[in-house]
Amino acid sequence: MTVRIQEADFDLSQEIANLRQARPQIGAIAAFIGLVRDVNAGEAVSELTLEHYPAMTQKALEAIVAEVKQRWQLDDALVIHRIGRLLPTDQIVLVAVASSHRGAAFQACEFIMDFLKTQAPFWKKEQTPAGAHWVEARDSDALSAARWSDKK
Amino acid sequence: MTVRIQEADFDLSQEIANLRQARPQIGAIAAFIGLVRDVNAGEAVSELTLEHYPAMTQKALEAIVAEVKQRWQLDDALVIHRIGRLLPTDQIVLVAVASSHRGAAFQACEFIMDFLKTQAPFWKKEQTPAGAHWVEARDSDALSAARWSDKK
Amino acid sequence: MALSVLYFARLREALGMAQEDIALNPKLATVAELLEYLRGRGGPWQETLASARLFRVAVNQEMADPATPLKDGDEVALFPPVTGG
Amino acid sequence: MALSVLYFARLREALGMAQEDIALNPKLATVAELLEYLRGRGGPWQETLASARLFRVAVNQEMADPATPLKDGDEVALFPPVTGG
Repeated sequence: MTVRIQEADFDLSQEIANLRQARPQIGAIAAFIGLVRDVNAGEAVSELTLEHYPAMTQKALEAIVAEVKQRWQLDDALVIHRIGRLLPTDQIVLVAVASSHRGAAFQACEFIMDFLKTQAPFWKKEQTPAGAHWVEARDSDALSAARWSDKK
Repeated sequence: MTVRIQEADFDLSQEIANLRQARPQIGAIAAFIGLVRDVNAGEAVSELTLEHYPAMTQKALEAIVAEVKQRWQLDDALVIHRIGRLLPTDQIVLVAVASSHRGAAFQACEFIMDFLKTQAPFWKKEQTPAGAHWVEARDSDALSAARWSDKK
Repeated sequence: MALSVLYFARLREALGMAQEDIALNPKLATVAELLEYLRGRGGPWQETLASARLFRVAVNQEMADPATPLKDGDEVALFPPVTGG
Repeated sequence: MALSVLYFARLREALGMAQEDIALNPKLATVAELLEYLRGRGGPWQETLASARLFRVAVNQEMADPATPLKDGDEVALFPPVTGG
């Protein structure tokens, strides 16, 4: 189980290859890639800055990964989240989950994203023609995370 | 929307880059990669051969992709399925869905896999120490596909 | 007035045949009637097509069911439940 | 006997401060009491911490709630609802 916070970009093929390495029993990988959009809430975005709470971020993400390991039978899971200054079309986050079963891989991947979006201390600041502003948290993210308390 | 049936391997980073090309509004990509396992139903697998029904395969996959386009708001979707002789750890299938919203991307990606597993005319033959045999379809795949008739 | 009938994977091997043309007649108007005719050949035909759980039918590259009508020039495919992905 | 209090993102900017040490006393035994003390500073403090919808609290890098107890050496962080991913 790997959690990495970094300024540098990542290569998808390389990261998935590392995740699979020496594990020929893996049959299914579900992955999510989050990207900087050039528009958000109707406004043009020219730049994004990702701030985080270094002492807590790694800990929070590791707790989420520990939770999915307990809920589903997984071979491995990977979370990479970038920080610092990013531009539209840049990669922000990669979550990848490897399992023998695709259902477990899909669910664990979506679970990690739902809790990353509500529990991991990252904050986005957008640069727009009207100036810089902090991105507002969305109620839909809280609702997505709340779904998991009803079902396994 | 792209559907490709091919013998050749594919590069994940390259395929996702193609999917995203010239679409800076994409915020979320959900992807699934299916791999040849070195063991299946307790038996060692040394080789896998994927047969298909050429006239129908493309048509069946395009119908599935058309269905997800109608159900969810997506920027694009990609399905690559390999045929012919494959070895353990080889990539078999890639499904990737791009959207502004991660919920739509995850659901559409899982929907495509569920219906690919039950509607697209591919058949796997495994080489094991006990000889070659055709892989049995699993009831769990039919159940996964049936879930989608209850909900949007 | 004929159907082109294709067999794939386990069915192709069990029946020893990948393709055949079957002349249409008024008793071969639906998928159910074609299956009845094929089972009538006995041996592996009867065995392989005994249970609907064992195979699927497509007509003109679309999934079909017993009631699907057949007409001249149709491509009918018989194959096991699919196992790709 | 002190807490280290950290402010992030919108809160750091609104409060004009990234970190401060606050001496502990018997009236600062929980997160709720610390928030009450900070709001008592008025101005941006009162405004920024007015509604629980506007911020989150972590104690020693774990999400906390108003009832979470505080003790000497704790690291308390106040920040807006998170927006990563």
